[in-house]
Amino acid sequence: MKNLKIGIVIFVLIAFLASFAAVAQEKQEKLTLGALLIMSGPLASFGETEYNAVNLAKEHLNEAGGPQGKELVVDLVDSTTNPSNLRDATKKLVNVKKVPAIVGPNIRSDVVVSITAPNHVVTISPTNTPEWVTRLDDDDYNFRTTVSDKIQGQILGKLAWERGFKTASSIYVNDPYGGPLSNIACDTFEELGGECMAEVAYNPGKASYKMELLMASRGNPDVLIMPAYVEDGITIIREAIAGEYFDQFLFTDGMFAQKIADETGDVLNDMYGTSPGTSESPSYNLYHEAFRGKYGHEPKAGFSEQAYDAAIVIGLAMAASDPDAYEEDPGKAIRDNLRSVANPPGEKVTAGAESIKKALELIEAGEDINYEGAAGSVDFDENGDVISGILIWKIEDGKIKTVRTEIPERE
Amino acid sequence: MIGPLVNGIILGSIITLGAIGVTLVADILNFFNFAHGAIFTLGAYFTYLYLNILPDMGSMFSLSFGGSMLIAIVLSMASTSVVVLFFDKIIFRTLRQRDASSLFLALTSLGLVFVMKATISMIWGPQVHYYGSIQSAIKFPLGIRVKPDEFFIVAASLILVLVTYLFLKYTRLGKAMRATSDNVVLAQASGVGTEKIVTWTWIMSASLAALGGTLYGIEVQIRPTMGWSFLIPMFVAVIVGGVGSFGGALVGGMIIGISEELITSLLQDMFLKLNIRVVMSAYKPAIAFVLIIFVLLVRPHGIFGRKGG
Amino acid sequence: MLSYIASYLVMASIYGIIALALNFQWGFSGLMNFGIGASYMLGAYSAALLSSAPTAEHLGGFGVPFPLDLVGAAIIPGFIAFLIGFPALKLKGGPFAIATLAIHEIIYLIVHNEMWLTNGVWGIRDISRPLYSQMPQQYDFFYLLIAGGMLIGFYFFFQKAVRSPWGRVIRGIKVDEDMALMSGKYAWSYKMQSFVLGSAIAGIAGGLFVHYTGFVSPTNFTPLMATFIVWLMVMVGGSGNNRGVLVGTFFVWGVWTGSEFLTDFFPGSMETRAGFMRMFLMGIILLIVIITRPQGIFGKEKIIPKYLRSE
Amino acid sequence: MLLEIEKANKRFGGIQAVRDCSFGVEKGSITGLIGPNGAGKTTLFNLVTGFHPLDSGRVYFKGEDITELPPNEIFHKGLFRTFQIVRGYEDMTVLESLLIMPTQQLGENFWNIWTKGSKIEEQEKKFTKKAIEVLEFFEMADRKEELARNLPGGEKKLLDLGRMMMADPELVLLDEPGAGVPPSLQQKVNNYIKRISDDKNVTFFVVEHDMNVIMNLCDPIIVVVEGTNLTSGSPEEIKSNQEVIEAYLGEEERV
Repeated sequence: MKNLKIGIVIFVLIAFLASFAAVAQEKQEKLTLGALLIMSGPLASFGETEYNAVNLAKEHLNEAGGPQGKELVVDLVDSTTNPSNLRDATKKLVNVKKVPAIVGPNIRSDVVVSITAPNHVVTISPTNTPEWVTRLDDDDYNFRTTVSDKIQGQILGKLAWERGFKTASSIYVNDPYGGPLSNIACDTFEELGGECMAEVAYNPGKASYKMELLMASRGNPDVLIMPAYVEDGITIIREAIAGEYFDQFLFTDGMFAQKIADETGDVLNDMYGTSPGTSESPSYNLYHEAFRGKYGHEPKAGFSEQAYDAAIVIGLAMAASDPDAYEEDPGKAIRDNLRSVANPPGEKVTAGAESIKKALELIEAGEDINYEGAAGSVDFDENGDVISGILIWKIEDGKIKTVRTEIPERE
Repeated sequence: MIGPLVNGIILGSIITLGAIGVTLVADILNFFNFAHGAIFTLGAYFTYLYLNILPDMGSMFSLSFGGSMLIAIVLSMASTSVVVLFFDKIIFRTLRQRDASSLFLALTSLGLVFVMKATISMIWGPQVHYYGSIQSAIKFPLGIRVKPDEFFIVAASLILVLVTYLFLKYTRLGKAMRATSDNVVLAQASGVGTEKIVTWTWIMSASLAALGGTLYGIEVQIRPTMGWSFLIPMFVAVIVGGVGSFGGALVGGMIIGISEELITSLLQDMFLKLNIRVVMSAYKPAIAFVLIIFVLLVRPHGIFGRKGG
Repeated sequence: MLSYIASYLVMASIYGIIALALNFQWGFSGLMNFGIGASYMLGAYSAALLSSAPTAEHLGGFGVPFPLDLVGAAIIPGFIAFLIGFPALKLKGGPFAIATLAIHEIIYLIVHNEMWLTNGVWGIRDISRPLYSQMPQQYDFFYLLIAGGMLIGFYFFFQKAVRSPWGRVIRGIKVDEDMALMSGKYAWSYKMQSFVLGSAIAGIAGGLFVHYTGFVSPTNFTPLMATFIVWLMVMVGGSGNNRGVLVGTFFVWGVWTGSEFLTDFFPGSMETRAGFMRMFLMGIILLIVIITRPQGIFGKEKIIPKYLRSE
Repeated sequence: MLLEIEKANKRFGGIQAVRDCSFGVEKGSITGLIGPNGAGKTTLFNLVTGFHPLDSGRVYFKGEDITELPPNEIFHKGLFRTFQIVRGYEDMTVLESLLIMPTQQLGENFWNIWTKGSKIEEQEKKFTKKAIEVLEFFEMADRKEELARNLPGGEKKLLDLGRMMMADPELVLLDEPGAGVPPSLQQKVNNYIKRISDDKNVTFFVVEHDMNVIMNLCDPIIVVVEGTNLTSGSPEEIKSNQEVIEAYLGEEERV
């Protein structure tokens, strides 16, 4: 009787797992690209926008005939902001869906790379900005299309000074993103002559941030610098305004989403922020045109350009791979061809359907190309990092607008 | 120090609304309802739902909302009660008939938490919602800042607590409910059926939770996880006050609310002076626990606990 | 696919150890410990800090080698459980559960916020993975031997413990503490022993976890992932029945892992909410089990004294 | 006097449950304790066995002050009690609930399980043998693998007595041995109690609500009313005592 029960349970379990696995493995004749993005939690608005961008890239590549003449499909997995879920999601993409390359993750490349790199899966993160990502032991399988936080922090500190503030405080999200960004911004601000009165960490998901505001507002600083995430950031802004703790704010890329203006009324007009990216290149314009054409609106959050670029360079690298080498080890083939399609030398190609079509034709003809992305030139260095600009944005009439781009000097 | 005190009173009155529900269920149905936080959340979301359906009636006085909010609150209390009664019918009644232990019932309610939380997240999404626009605080002397809404929150809580108290004290049903918690035989003698008492226990518990959730939504915001973070303060309020004691829930709720705000800000000041970098507000939930240990060591059955041994 | 199944089995084995520990505390000793996840977390961090290389970022750098740091992963949560036991064991039933849940939250907060100690939300990276460099591709299979072996070991450990006179007293206290007192058994001491032992073994599971993933951060230990799911495993399998709990563990973790694939059936717009579907599924499984089979799939085990059988 | 209670007082909230109560239990006797509902009989048991602390007063066992001791230590002095509602380890088998009783079991120490296996085995065999003998004494040997919860009411009481025999106490406090036992079996239970008292020289102290049971079983009998002892004497004396009759009649009027 007991053995029968065990048998039934195990049988049901295996049937359950097997049926899912069967569904998961049907895509054969197509090339797959994994998307490991945050689709829920405090960063969901970013994940959603980036997923749109990846789909746009897929469309552009497929309209041009697809890499290697095959159709490209995207497998999306919600990474969530929770590292254990992220691990599971990555394992699913790597071991079950067997994707050769992934656009993502949004955060915590360290967790993902320990699974992807040994399995020869390329990861290109559009968003993971911390400095330590550079130093990960990744066998050169990890790349990113966004710049390191160090540069953004400096530009942010400079922006605070330029806007005429003499004193500032920051409330930053207590995680690998917020802390360093706040530190660098404050250091730069003080080097220029300002005074950083307090740096307060906050934990995401809390109901109220009055205590943090109380601490940050001691001594009445001119402005609140917020390396924060959208959902909690809105709460902080609302409480800051309601309690009259602050009326001037400076934001970072984590707050670069239309939602912050929508949820707070017109109090945020004329507030500034920074984000990795460029706004002045032809590639940027072509991308935004295509995005509007497909979705009917501007990207609702930052980093969609970086996500688009990541998907495109993966597609181009697939196309540039030797079919036999690709057959044998697709991840390695993509990794070995990424720099040849993204870096100089070669003929420059930009974002947008027509340009991508041209790029595939050039690859077909055996020409060398150099992809100039929507978020910057996408030239990977030996660590898989890129150097590109920092965008300055502001809120105007309740809408997020880009103002200009600061291009950092190469060190 | 007065700022945190004011915040503490606001928080305390919301905790009290929840704690009364927890104590009623713990006393009459004899288990700790872990799903109470989820009921709290559900109430807030129902209000949000009705607020979007109802026409905007403008705002009253200097509050950030108006008549439609009051109607939405009443509808939300009713809807939440219906949902909770539904769960009682399909789950808790079966268990009662089976004479399940109180720990088993508590565990069941924990399962219910996840079903409810997941359902709320699936319907309304994981993101934060707001009832209305930002409201500026009125400045009082001594640097006190109070939003008009906050007067409403405290007043509404106090009125509902009072109404509940009068109900339990003077109506036949209320007396029967109190009797049930003391002695089942006595309750049967009062002529009110047990199932009726159970039904009304749930209705009162759910309605107060729904109001609490809504008031919290007015004060801060609504999100699927809001109830869970309130669960421990509510339970601690009940244990500190004494399980089954109405006054205990009120006093316990206020003690938790005020001490969380006051102690964290006092300690924060101290650490700032000593130049130690500790983010005290992160440890706010810990205050409730330290309090529970302290009270239980001094008075094992809570401040108003009735059971002698 | 095979290595995916292996990784499923590794995690199920790790959860199986926690489930056995919780089953010992709840199913055999009657302690409604809602803080079992805290012990798991403490064990994970103890192992991580003990074994990690020296760093300026957080405490640690003791460089304790793999099997030895698991001892630390047992001792530290065990000792903390011992300290917590003094106030918490004054409580019974629901209030005990609430107190342990509150302790869980506090320990979570400390791990989450104290950078100097645990590196806070950053988590700890590069935790040594025994023999990883020899077989990066087959690592899941190798680790399955370690984790599965430990699980089997602990299964027999608990089977023997609950059948011993010591376990008999523990079970007796669960049924009726007053009665046990009046049988001359110092109930408090036995409850403390059970609390500490269960916590220590959940800690070992934590240690196994970090050496498998090579990485640990506080978010691995939310109430859902560290406590509730373990309770579900115990309830589904049948509390008070070690074999049932093992089956419950593999079943629940199987559904949890398998339901990851549910997203494939959702249209794009709903995909983002599929995560909640899993949470919903977990809750529903618990409710269905409670209503249809309150004793779990296997139900409580009837323990016949050993020396009777031989006669 | 084997057990002596001296001026015991206990208050619960506003109710004085036990008031200046003093009496003693003679060695070798089967002493009864009767009184109307709510007279404080069970409370007295709880005070004697350390479940509730006394407000004031003293309890002596074999001349030794045991007032402040916890229940488990009182047990080790040789005092055993049963509970009003039989709660005998319901989820355990009959045999196990007997095996739990013996004191000084090596295997009750966690470390010994792993280090002193053979000695524990020896002990277990010894205790199992003793348990079977006890079950045979009660003619229940065929029930040994049954769960205690599945036993009929009368056999549960016998199991209680059996557990007592495993422990070899000097004084046994029986809380309502008649409760939940069908009248037909009551005489059987009483006979066992008498036999144990005679054979093993065990002193019994019995609380009982049912007058018939106690008149049959006990001598002397102590009467408690409203927390204080009214009188004591042989069953015949008690039966004819006017105060006792009034106390019981008064109770009936109230209900």
